[in-house]
Amino acid sequence: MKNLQTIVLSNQEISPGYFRMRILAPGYKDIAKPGQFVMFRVRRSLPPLLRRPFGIFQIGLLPADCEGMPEKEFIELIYKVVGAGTEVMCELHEGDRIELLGPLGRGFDIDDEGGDKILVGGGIGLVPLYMLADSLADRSKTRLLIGGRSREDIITVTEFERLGVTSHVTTEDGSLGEEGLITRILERKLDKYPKAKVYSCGPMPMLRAVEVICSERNVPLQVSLEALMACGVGACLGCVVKGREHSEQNPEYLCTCRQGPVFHSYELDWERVEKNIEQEESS
Amino acid sequence: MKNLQTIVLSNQEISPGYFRMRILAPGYKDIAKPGQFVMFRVRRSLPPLLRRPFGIFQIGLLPADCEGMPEKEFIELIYKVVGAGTEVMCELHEGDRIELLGPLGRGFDIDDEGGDKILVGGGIGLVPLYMLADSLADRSKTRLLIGGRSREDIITVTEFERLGVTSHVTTEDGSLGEEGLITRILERKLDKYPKAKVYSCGPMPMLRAVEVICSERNVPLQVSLEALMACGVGACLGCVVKGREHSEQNPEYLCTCRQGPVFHSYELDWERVEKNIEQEESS
Amino acid sequence: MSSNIATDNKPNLAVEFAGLKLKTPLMPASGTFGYGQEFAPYLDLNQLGAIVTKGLSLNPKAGNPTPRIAETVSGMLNAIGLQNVGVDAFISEKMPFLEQFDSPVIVNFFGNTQEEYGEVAARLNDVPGVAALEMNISCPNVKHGGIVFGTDPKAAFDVITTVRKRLTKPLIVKLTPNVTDIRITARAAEDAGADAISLINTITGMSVDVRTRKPRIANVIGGLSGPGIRPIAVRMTHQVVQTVKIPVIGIGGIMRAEDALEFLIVGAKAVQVGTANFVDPNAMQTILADLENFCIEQGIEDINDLIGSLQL
Amino acid sequence: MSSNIATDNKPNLAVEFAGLKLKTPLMPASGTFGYGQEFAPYLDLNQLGAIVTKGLSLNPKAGNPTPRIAETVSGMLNAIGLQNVGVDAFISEKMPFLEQFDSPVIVNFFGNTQEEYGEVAARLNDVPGVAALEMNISCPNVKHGGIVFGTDPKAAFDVITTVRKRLTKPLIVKLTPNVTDIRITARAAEDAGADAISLINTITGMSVDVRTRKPRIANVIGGLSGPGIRPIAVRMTHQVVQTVKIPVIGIGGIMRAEDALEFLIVGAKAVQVGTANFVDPNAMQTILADLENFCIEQGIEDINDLIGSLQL
Ligand SMILES: Cc1cc2nc3c(=O)[nH]c(=O)nc-3n(C[C@H](O)[C@H](O)[C@H](O)COP(=O)(O)OP(=O)(O)OC[C@H]3O[C@@H](n4cnc5c(N)ncnc54)[C@H](O)[C@@H]3O)c2cc1C
Ligand SMILES: Cc1cc2nc3c(=O)[nH]c(=O)nc-3n(C[C@H](O)[C@H](O)[C@H](O)COP(=O)(O)OP(=O)(O)OC[C@H]3O[C@@H](n4cnc5c(N)ncnc54)[C@H](O)[C@@H]3O)c2cc1C
Ligand SMILES: Cc1cc2nc3c(=O)[nH]c(=O)nc-3n(C[C@H](O)[C@H](O)[C@H](O)COP(=O)(O)O)c2cc1C
Ligand SMILES: Cc1cc2nc3c(=O)[nH]c(=O)nc-3n(C[C@H](O)[C@H](O)[C@H](O)COP(=O)(O)O)c2cc1C
Ligand code: FES
Ligand code: FES
Repeated sequence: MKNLQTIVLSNQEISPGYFRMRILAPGYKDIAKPGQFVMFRVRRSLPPLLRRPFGIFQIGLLPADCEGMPEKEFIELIYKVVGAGTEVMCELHEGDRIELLGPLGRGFDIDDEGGDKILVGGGIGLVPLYMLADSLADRSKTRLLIGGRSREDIITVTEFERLGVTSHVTTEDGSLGEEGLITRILERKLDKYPKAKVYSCGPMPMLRAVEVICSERNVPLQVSLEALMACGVGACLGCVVKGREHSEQNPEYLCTCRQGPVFHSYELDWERVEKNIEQEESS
Repeated sequence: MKNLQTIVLSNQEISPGYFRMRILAPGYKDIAKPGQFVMFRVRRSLPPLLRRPFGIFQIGLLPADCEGMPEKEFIELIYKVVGAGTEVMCELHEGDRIELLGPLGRGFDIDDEGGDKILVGGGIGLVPLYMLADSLADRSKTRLLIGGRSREDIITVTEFERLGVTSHVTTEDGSLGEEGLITRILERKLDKYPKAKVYSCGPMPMLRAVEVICSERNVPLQVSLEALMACGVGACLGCVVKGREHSEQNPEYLCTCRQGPVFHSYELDWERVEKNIEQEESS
Repeated sequence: MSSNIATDNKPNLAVEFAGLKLKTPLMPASGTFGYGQEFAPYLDLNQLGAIVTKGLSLNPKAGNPTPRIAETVSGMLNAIGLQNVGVDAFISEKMPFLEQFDSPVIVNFFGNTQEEYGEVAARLNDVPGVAALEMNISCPNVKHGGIVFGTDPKAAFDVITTVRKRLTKPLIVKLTPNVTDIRITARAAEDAGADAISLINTITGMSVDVRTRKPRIANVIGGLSGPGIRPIAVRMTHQVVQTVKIPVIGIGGIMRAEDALEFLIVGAKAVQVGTANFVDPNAMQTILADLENFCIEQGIEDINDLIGSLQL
Repeated sequence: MSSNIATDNKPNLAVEFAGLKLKTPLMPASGTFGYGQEFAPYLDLNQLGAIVTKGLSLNPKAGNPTPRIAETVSGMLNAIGLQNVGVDAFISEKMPFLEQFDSPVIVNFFGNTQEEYGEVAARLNDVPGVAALEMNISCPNVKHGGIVFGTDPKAAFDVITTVRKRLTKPLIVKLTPNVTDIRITARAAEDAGADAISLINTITGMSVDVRTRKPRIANVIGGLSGPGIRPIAVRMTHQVVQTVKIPVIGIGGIMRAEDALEFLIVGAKAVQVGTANFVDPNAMQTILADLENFCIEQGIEDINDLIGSLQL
């Protein structure tokens, strides 16, 4: 957990509107856990003012520049251009200086058992699932279900497959994989593997549907939430979601940045979470 | 006079802290006059908010990219890095998009007679004098007197000399040319050429000293002033100087951007101009 | 409210209020557009909803010493000191130019006393080309220890009443944001007979050069404008729209079409663009084009459907 | 005032006022630094002039629905709704951590009624590790129709008087900028027995998502902070310094050392850094280092020579 002044190693458009950025990040390899994120800041004095949160897609090592030098640790982000911040990000080039705060937050709780695992991602929500998949004990028993609006929104699936994960794709317009919502596949898979554990990240309506399916079947679920964040360290209280025990008299607000972004489904007050996020989605 | 969306052709440091920027500027060649300026804007959405005024150093033509294409008109600015705006400017590269408003303001009044001319520049104040020198009828009778703090502040003198102009340099620390202030040379030259016309641009204390010397000797003087500018077109009234006839009852405020930046010495209320600018210098 | 089908026809951008018919809801803010002439080389003045002039006083006014302007983070401070040619010179020298255009001319004015306000209004009332007056009440009342008219609801009410009596043309009262509760001055303006309210004027601010330790503006305190103040201006516009029945014109930090839309959505009938004109003399033309595009993209056939459509 | 020769010795940055001894004039602004703990991984808390905590109320407070924050041009809006753990939980759970550091702890607090203000102050008065209290008067007075204490000089005077009676520790009153004349509330605070004044709190603002036409903050209106408001904060600090005799702490949009210097030069004895902590958890350490460099570069041996050195 520190503020790293570092540089961009590469920054490429991998699908229309989706970019993949590799960043020099010494110190991340040993400490970053699947599901953690970074707060990204474009150079000082440039807008936007606040940092932006991004999940860590992958951590890796590049060979040293020459003998006697250390290997170069890097992290990779994958981001979708949606507003002012990501618009500035996508114009960054190799060598540009940036700042990175992280790794932040609580990642996925991973047990070492090699049972069935189902990862459910919606669009860009697939980002934190890659490190998760990579860290699972028996990847042949891991299924990635990934849904999106259209074929452009389905990214990096082959990389998951290279980990030995089986993937299932749906798109709303049917341009890739099955036409429809990913939750249909989830139901099918849970019929087949009723003891599977589910991990999910994506837009709120999808998460809510996943939660309903899992709680009906008593299947353990962890979700990674998004929230508007100013600080990323638990100080501003801008990113809160209501916990299961929340009430006006006895408030239980959880910081997405600190107690999350990954939550066990049972920690959250889903009625209220959904209501909050509905506001966000539409605002 | 229009707002040109254009690109940087080159941008190089020519002396520590001084940059020379070449900008594609179709339409400038036929209309820009010596002493005019542009309002320069770094790409939209980047700070600073307001444009910055810069004199036009030179206008030129580059060969067309290929047969059938038009030649490329360009202008050159020379600027000193002093604050937020110029700091952003000096990081621009070939191909970066910028906006240029201009050419603006009133340039030098030039008669066609080939008499003696003395151009007096202080530091970066030499910028508008180059196009002026280039446009004078008999350059063998033109002397450039250029003063600066140190050798780094004396720029582009050889280019003036290539125009056939004789140059005289002073620096305050004696690191180049004569040690001392340029006004001493001006007095010497005016002793020798008492009928010369004087044109000057530079920091206010220098301009004021030049004015005193010229008015004592009844020598016609034109000066190019600097002022803080928001609009460059005469709308904000931020850049005013007091005219000779100014009084509280009968205000005569001249816009540096519109009635200037070049003024005949007799148009200005020098006592008041100096007082104003003192405030600016020190603020 | 509006169909979601993008239309090939141009959306209607015309708005009407306080007896004014504007081709578009976009006009310059006083003091940032000179007397119109300065921008004619850059902009088709006939495309504007109205032309709003620099503030005029009874006699010509010299304004403040320099430096008068300073850039701040996403804004600028100014203390021009309301320099202007005076109402008579305006009528004889500037109006002939402005009359060439078919956009209505709104003349901004102010006074140092209640009487002066009344007198300037009366003189402008007789000028044929003037469509409406905008009254700047952010000026110190020299007879009452220099307290700004617009910060004292009673003084505001009185001076607006005086002006109202001498004016048959539509009267827009421009409010100062430097108050505890803008709704109170808005109500005072409505009660005194204003036909419309415009807001906000600049917010008082200060900036110091830390090396010379001097204020960056000779007048020490200046008015802050520009995109940084927009959230304050939107909030006040919202509050005033919710409070008065007369139409409201939104002002403050509008740089792009989206910024103008914030004000329209909270209920402003029109907006004024100030500092953006300095940054880009074409600004209003770009904003106008983007407003039109936004309407087409969102399937809005008439901008009036958008005005006041805030979802609470 | 100060010699122009740069010195190799470190300049003195310590300041003293209202019975507080601060190692440096730099401290976090309430609500932007959590309870200190959140920043410990990034910053040496012992380097700060003081540690200022999130605002506390008598009972735990849930705060507002989300979205609670929105970025604006060079600023942010927040409507956290003063979510906090309550004064008792603070004392038992958070103070033990804070007591480890030798920087004085300043506890920010508020109430919904005059009585609540008094009660919170009384409870904190008995806590040994608390060096001073900072009283946030930008809260609605639920007994008087929700009018914000700090916008009504009489209500401000009364509530500060109540707190003063129950408190022996130094009392800092934090003013709201949402007033016509900040000098009036400053004087009321001084008259009611405040030992120091801090200002400014956030400026109320609003922002609209033009596509959904909804306010970008669930609470509709939020508080604007960040670099865009600095000129307003510097102006108010200047006005208050010129008005009261008690020391003043400047707050608002401080991102860099030069920004802090503006407040010190107009006469603030210390400054608080708010939004900048979000942008960069190291912000205060960088500012501190640059303040020191500035003093060395300018030949200032003691920062107290700089405080109030504005050249008018
Ligand atoms: C823990 C975490 C991990 C994330 N990981 C990724 C990732 O790996 N890849 C990726 O592309 N994005 C990720 N995001 C979302 C990303 O932070 C936002 O897309 C980004 O901040 C938008 O910045 P902007 O300036 O481009 O858009 P803005 O101009 O700030 O916003 C554009 C639109 O997006 C909405 N928006 C912005 N931020 C969020 C948010 N956090 N949640 C919901 N809506 C938002 C705004 O309301 C607005 O409508 C993550 C968010 C969180 C909290
Ligand atoms: C008509 C005209 C022509 C000019 N031509 C040139 C030129 O050819 N080359 C060049 O280097 N500069 C020129 N200048 C000055 C140039 O505009 C400023 O140096 C520039 O705006 C500084 O911008 P900044 O953001 O880097 O500095 P800022 O951060 O804005 O200011 C840094 C410091 O410079 C001072 N300053 C800024 N602008 C001015 C100004 N206009 N007059 C006096 N002091 C100022 C400020 O008060 C401050 O102390 C010209 C100015 C004018 C009015
Ligand atoms: C340089 C300048 C001069 C101004 N002069 C006037 C004026 O004469 N009368 C007036 O009512 N408002 C005046 N204003 C205020 C603007 O009309 C407008 O209310 C304010 O700048 C906020 O809008 P903006 O943020 O779009 O600039 C002036 C503003 C600036 C920046
Ligand atoms: C998210 C957030 C929470 C805040 N909470 C409090 C608070 O609890 N009590 C208080 O007095 N001020 C609070 N403030 C106001 C700040 O302390 C400060 O006065 C204001 O943000 C201006 O400073 P800045 O521009 O440096 O942020 C809060 C500000 C922010 C941005
Ligand atoms: S982002 Fe600030 S508390 Fe979570
Ligand atoms: S710069 Fe605006 S009037 Fe000259």
